[in-house]
Amino acid sequence: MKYASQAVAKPYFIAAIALFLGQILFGLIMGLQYVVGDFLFPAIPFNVARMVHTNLLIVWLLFGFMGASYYLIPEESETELFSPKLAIITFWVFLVAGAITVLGYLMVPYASLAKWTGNDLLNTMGREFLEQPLPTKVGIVLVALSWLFNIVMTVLKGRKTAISMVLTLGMLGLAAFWLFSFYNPVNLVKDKFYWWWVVHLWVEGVWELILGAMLAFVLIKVTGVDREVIEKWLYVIITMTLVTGIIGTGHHYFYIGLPEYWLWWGSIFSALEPIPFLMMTIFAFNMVNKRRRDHPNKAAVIWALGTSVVAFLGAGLWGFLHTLAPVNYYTHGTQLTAAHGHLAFYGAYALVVLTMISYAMPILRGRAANSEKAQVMEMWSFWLMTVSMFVIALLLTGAGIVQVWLQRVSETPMGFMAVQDQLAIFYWAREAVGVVFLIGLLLYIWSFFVKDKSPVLA
Amino acid sequence: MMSDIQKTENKPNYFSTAIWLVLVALTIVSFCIGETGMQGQDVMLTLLAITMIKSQLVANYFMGLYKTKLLWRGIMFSYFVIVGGLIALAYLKGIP
Amino acid sequence: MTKTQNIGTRLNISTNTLNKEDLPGDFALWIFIFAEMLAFGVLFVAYAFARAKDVAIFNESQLTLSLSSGVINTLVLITSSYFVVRGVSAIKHGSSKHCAYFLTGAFLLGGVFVCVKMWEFNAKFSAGITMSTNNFYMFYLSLTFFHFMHVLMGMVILGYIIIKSLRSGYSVQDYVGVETGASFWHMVDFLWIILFPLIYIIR
Amino acid sequence: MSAIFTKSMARNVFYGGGVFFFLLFLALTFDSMRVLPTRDNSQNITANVEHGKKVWETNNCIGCHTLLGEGAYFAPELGNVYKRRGPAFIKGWIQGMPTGVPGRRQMPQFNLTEQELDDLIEFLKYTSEIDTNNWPPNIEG
Repeated sequence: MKYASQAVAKPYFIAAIALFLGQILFGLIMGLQYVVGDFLFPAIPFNVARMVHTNLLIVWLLFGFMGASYYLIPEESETELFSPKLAIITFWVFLVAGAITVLGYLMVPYASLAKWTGNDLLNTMGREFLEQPLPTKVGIVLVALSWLFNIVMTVLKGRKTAISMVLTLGMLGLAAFWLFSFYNPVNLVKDKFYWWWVVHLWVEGVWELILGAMLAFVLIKVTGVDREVIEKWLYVIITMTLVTGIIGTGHHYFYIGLPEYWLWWGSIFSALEPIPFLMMTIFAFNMVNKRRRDHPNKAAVIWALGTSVVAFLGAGLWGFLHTLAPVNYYTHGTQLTAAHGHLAFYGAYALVVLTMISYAMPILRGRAANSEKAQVMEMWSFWLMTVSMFVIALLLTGAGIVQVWLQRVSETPMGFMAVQDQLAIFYWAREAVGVVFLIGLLLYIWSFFVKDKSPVLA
Repeated sequence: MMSDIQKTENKPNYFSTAIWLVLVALTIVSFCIGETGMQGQDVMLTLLAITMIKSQLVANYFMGLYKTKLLWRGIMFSYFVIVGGLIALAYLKGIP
Repeated sequence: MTKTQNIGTRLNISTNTLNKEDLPGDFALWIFIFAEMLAFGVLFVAYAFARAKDVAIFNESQLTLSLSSGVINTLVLITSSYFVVRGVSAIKHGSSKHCAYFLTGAFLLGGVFVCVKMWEFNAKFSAGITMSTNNFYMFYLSLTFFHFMHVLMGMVILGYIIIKSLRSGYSVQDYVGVETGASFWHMVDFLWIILFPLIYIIR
Repeated sequence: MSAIFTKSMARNVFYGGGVFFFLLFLALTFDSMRVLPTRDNSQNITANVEHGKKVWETNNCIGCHTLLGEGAYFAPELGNVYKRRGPAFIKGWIQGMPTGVPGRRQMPQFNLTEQELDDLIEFLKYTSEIDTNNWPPNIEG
C-alpha cells in the first residue's frame, strides 16, 4: 500500500462481498419460487425477494466502485485521499441506510413502507430497480456527492491521469443520471422513457467508464505495460462505448409507446455495442501477453481477463442476440432478457469489482499477493462462479426460446402460466447450477481466511 | 521567400485540381440523370457506380490513402464495394 | 506521447519514401472514422432494404425532395474538401498562412452547406413532414440530420485548426493535427457523396 | 507500429464523440417528446388513472409482472391484460388472491379498496391503449 488513506477501501470491499452473498441467497430463493411457487409464501413473496436481489446487486456494486476508487485514486493522484474520515462516515451512512432499506422491504408491506417514507410527497417508488423509498433515494444522492467530492478534491490536488479522469467522469455521470429516478410522470411512456436514462445510461454508459478505468488500473499494475499505451486504448474503447451505447438506448424504446424510428436507430446502434466489448477483450489479452513483469497475484490476472471475456459474452453477444427490433418483438420481456441480464451484470460489473478486490485486498492486508494456496482457491471460485453463471445464462436462454415459441410465435399461443409449467426443467437446472455458484462464492470468501504460511513477496 | 514557397506549393496541386474537376463533372452527370427522372436497373447501377468511383477518388486522392499500406486502401475499397453491393442487391430485390 | 516523438515519427516517414505510409493524421481519430463509416454504412444498407419493401412510397416521397439543393450541397462539399487538400499541401510546404486561408474557405463552404440544409429542413418541417410521416422521410431526415451534425462537428474541428494555424501552431515538421482534421472532413464529404444519390436520385 | 497515435488525440476524440452522440440523443429525445402525444394515449389520463398508477407502484406489481414487457418475468404481462381478461375478471382475480394451491406461484392479497381496484383497472385500460408498434405479438402477451 503506497498511501495510508487507501486503507479506507477495505471496509467497502468487505461490505461489497457480504452484500453479494446476500444477493445470491435471495437469488436462490427466487429460483426456487420459480418452480415451487409457494416457497416462503407469504413470508417473502417473489416481488420482495426480487427487490432485495436486484437492490443488493446495485448497492454492492456501488460499494465496490467506491472502494475501488478510494483505493486507486490516491495511487493515481500520488497523494493521500482528501478526507479518509469522510470516506469512512460515508461508508457507515450508506451501509446503515442500505440495511434499513432491505429490512424495510422484508418486514413491512411495500404499500405501508411507501406511506411511511413520504412517497405521497414525491412519487418515485414501485418502478423496477428504483423501488427504494424516497429517503434512501436522497441518501444515495448524498452518498454519491460525498464520494464524488472526496475523489474530485483528491484528483485536483494530485497528478491527473487518464484513469482518474475517466473514473471521475463515470462517477459524475452516475450521480447525474441517478437524478432521473426522481422523475416519475403519470404518463407511463414518459415514465419509461426517462427510467431508462437511469438504467441504460448507467449500465451501458457511464458505468462502463468506471469499469474501463478500474480494468485499466489493474492491467497497468499486473502487467507493467506502459501507462501511455493502456490509457490510450482506454480512451478508444470508452469512445466506442459512448458512440454505440448512447443512441443504443433506443433498443429499449421499441415497444413501450415511442415513435417507430427508434426501431431503426435503436437496432443499428445497439447492434454495434458488442464492438467496444470485443475491443476490450482483445486489449486485455494483448496487454497480458505483452506484460513486462509477472505479478505474483495470478488470481487478479485471471479475474481481469475473465471480466473482459464474460463482459463480451454477456453484454456483447447475449445483448446482440435480441437487440434487433424484429427479434426483440418476440423476445421482449422473456427469459432471454433475464439470461442477458445475468451474464452481462456478472461479466461486466460483478467481475470487475472482484478483479479490483482480488488485486487490492492482499495489498491492503500487507502483502503483494496471497499465498499459493489461497490463490488456487480463488481461481477455483472464479471458474465455479463463471462457468455456473454461463450455464445459468444458457439455461435461461433455452427457457426463453421455448417460451417465445410457445407463447408468441406459435399459431395457437399458450397462456403465460401454462408456458411456465413447460419450462420447469430449465428452472430446476438453473436452481441446481445456482447452488454451484453459491459454493463458488463461499469458496471465494473462504480464500480470505486461508492462513498465510508462506507469504509471497513482491 | 514567400513566392518560393508558393511556387513549390502550387506544383503538385494540378493533380488534386484535376480530381476536383472530375468529381464536379461526375456530380453534374448524376444530377442530370436525376433531373430527367430516368429509372430502372441500368440507371440505378450506373448511378451507384459513379457514386462509388467518386467516394473512392475522395478517399484515395483527397484523403491521400493511395500512398498508404494496402490494408487501409483495402478497408476503404471493400467498404465501398460492400456497401454499394448491398445497396444494389436491395434495389434489385425491390424491382417488381 | 511527446511532440518530439511525433516529429521523429513523421520525419522518419517522409524521408523514407520507399515505405508505404500510414494513415494521414492521428490513428485515434481514424478509429472513430471507421466507426462512423460503419454506422453510416449500416444506415445506407438499411435504407435500401427498407425501400425494397415499400418501393412505391419511397419513389413517391423521393420526388418531393429538392434535387437542386442536394446537388448544390454536393458541389459545395466537394469543393470544400478540395480546399482542405490545398490547405494540407500548404502546411506541408510550411505556409501556415495559406493553410489557414484554404481551411477558412473550406469552413465557409461548410457554412453554406449548413445554410442550404437548414433551408431544406425548414421547408420539410413547415410542410408538416417529420420522422414519423413515413419510412422514407424517417430515413431521409435521420440520415441527413446525422450527417448534418457531422458537418457541424467538422466545422468545429476546422475552426480549431484554423485558429491554431493562424497562430503558427503547425509547421513543416508537425502538421499531424491538420491532417487529422482533414481526414475527418474528407470522411464527411464522401459520406455525403454516397448519401446524396442514394436518397435524392436513385430510384 | 510507426503510425501516429497519441493519447491526447484519443482523449479529444473521446470527449468530442461523447458530447456529439449525447447531443444527437437529446435531439432525438426532443423529437420523441413532440411526437409522443399522438401515441401515448395521454389524452385518456384522468385522475383515476393517475391514482391507479400509484396503486400499481405502491404495491410493487412490477416485482412479479411485466408492463409493456418491462419488469419481472415471474407473472403474466399486464400491458394488455385489460383486453385479454376484461375489467370484471381482473377485479375478481385480485380479490381472490392468494389461491393457496400447493406448489403454485402465489400472488399476495393486497387488501385494495373498491376505489383502488377500479382505478388500477382504469390505469391498465389506459396502458392497453398505448401505441406500442403492435407489441405484444398476440393477446397472451
